[in-house]
Amino acid sequence: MTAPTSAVSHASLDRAQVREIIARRVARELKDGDFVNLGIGLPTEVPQYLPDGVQVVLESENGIVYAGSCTTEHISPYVVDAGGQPASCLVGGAFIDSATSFGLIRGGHMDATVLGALQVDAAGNLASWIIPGKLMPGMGGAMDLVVGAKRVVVAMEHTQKGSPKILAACTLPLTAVACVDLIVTEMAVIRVTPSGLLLTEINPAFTVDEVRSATGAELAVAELVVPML
Amino acid sequence: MTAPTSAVSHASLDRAQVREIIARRVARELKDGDFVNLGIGLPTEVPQYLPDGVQVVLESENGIVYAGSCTTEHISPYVVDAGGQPASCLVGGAFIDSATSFGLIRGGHMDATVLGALQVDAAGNLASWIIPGKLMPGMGGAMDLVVGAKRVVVAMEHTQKGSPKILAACTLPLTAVACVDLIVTEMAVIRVTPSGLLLTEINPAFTVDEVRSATGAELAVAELVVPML
Amino acid sequence: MSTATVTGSKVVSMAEAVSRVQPGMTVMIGGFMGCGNPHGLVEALCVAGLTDLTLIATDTSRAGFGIAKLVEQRRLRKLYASHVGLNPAVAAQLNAGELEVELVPQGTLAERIRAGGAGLGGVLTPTGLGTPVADGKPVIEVDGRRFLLEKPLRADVALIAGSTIDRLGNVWYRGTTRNFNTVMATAADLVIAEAEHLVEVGAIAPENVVTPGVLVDLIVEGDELA
Amino acid sequence: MSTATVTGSKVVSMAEAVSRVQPGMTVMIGGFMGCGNPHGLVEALCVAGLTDLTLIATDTSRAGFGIAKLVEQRRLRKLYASHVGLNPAVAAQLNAGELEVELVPQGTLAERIRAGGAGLGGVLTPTGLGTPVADGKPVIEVDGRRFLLEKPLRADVALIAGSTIDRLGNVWYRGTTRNFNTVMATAADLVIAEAEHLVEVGAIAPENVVTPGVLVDLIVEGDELA
Repeated sequence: MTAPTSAVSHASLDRAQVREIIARRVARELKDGDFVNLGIGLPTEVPQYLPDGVQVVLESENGIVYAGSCTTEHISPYVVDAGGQPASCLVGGAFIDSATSFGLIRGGHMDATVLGALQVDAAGNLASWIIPGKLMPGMGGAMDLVVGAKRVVVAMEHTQKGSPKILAACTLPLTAVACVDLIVTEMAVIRVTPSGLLLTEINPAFTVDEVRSATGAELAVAELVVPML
Repeated sequence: MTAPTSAVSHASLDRAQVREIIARRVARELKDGDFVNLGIGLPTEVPQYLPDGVQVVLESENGIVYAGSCTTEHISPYVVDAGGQPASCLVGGAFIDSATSFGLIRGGHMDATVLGALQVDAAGNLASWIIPGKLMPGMGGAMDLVVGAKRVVVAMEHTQKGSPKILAACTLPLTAVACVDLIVTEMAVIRVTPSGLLLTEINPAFTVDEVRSATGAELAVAELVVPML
Repeated sequence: MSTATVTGSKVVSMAEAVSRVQPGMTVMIGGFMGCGNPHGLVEALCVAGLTDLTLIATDTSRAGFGIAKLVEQRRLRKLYASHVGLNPAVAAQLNAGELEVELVPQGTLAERIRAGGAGLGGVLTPTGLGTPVADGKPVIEVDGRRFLLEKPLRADVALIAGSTIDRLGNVWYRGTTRNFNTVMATAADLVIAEAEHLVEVGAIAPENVVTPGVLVDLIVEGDELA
Repeated sequence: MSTATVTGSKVVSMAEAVSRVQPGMTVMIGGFMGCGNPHGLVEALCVAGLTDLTLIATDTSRAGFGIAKLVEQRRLRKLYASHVGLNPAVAAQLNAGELEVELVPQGTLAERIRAGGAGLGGVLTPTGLGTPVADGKPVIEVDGRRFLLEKPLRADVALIAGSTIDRLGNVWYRGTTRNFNTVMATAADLVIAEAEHLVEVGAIAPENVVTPGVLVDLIVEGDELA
């Protein structure tokens, strides 16, 4: 295992650093040509960290194939992203309707989806859409995305106010069963395997024990744990 | 009942006359604005007999809304009708794909479909696509059309080489169950009612008894039978 | 319930169009977070003061804007939507027992409406299995895989928006405005389309028509967006 | 099985494209009675001499022409189609026990392929109830109405045709050429599109793209039709 390149402690990571660590690592999961849907928030920061020579086709589930960002001077009332924010369609893209869009999503045409989570558990179950009595935004397109995409990557902070979000079993209502392939946090990269969670990469700022104590599920450790940065 | 205007006998009707009688009468079933699919053959002759002020929107199930005919100088390799023959799309029409087309058909958007038949029976069952061991063209779009259209009109010669095509029960494999609303032949107009077949109009060249003897099913006679011509 | 003919005109005033919506009806409204919503028709519906409506829409917009007002003005008895997070009135009325809400995954919502418009008996989807969405719904096994049976959705009236609409009702959509408008145009007894640009017949090439005019019963003229 | 990248090229020779089809594979071919068929790919498939194929196509063309030759040259083990009446070789081989034929209503065929491409578990349709099409298939009751459960169809390879295709695979279809090409482009592991006109990226407005380029893996250049 490579020595830590910087000796940041968890407490010293500010929010922006946490987001960058996660987005930068997720970017390495994507291959040139991948057709990808990125959830609202942190996942939208992934494309800026794509390696040279890697270009992905972004989908916005409300109807853009090859979605792009939007500069102030190009704001149009006709093009929004899945968050309802101004967006664009890159040259070579297409506008599609919602039935067609979710046909692509549900039909296994999406190479990957990256999204946030409230909880993920050892079986790869995902909870991301409701906290009964508190928060009821609705599931939007998330349930279709995690069922349909070939690869589901959860990109989230490892804990929520110190409480583990990775659990032995989700306690919140599920978004889908056994759908998560990979969990990327600011502390570690964890694969969901048939026998449970496997730590394969770690942020050199943390020890395995620190990751374990921030995780609410059994965490097997790969023979070779490499730095995630 | 109005007296016969001409005293033609069945034998004296040539094929063209038979087709014109049927197509002319079917045309009166269509209302201005109706969205209609016409089967191959005789039904395609219906539009030329539409009354003044009545214009219908023709569908061709391979992908034309507001289909038109085709003159020699407009033959294009890009536009065919459901028989694979050169066709056109009128100004104000649209080209659609097969899933969309049959969505319109199955979804009850078609006001009427007019098609030929091998057999129709007293329950409104239709047989039109196969004679086992002899003829296996396939059902094409017929099964969807007769299930989906709001009104199914069978336009056919009353008999096939002297044998009744209107039967107590179809003997050939069905196209659909209880789907036919109206039967128009060169002899008569017959409605399919919950209690069986009802003769409502007659070609003045024939007597009710002649129609009955050319029909292989019980045929009730309306209180007022009017001439179909 | 189509009132249109080939020779007659489908173009009516906003007031006449909205007069076709009655209390207690089920109404679909196209659009996604304000984009592709029939803004003029929604506003006219608010003004009309109808109550007891069932609304089918993918979202309820953001507070104070567009569709959100139908919730805020308590016009709804029941709501089908995939996302209601930006309109706090939904949760408030739900918790107070004043509004029935069925949250539907966005892809399932699109497909249920499409099934309603295409004469299909339902949708067999893996989406929602093992979640609260599956509660009370049949699970059908096909070749060893399990699918939820989701029922078709239809409405009495669909209100859709189009960027360019010709006088026969053919619709072309700019940008992401098509979203749910296309499926909703197939799944209601009466379809009212709001045209940003109303054009003469023939202005849209038949290859580029997205919603065929036969699906549109009435057309109203809306405001230009840009 | 997509081989495409954003930065690489999808355009290949006819021979290279057809070399991706192997004996025993299931192949979908778009088009309707010669219109919108990928004529060059079909011809190349005939020349390649593959056997034991399963073909999914709405018709088998007319004797001696296009797809008909795949039947006449005995390349097929099984055929799914809605209409085979103009190709006598189908009935002959069926009666001789040399070809398995499943006749599928045209609307059901389109919807089964769409389901295969959209991740749906099947199609619930009233079409075919009470006919030989229903033999051996489950009937599902939804709200008191009965529907046939028809299974999704997918293929190893789909051969489609487009009038204008850009180098990313976005397709625009002229006239009635789209027919089954659109659904087939969604329902195969490998999608090969034959372009009548191959154009640069950007030539088709994103609003007028019918088949998005992400669905197309390989592109070949075909002949102009007119």
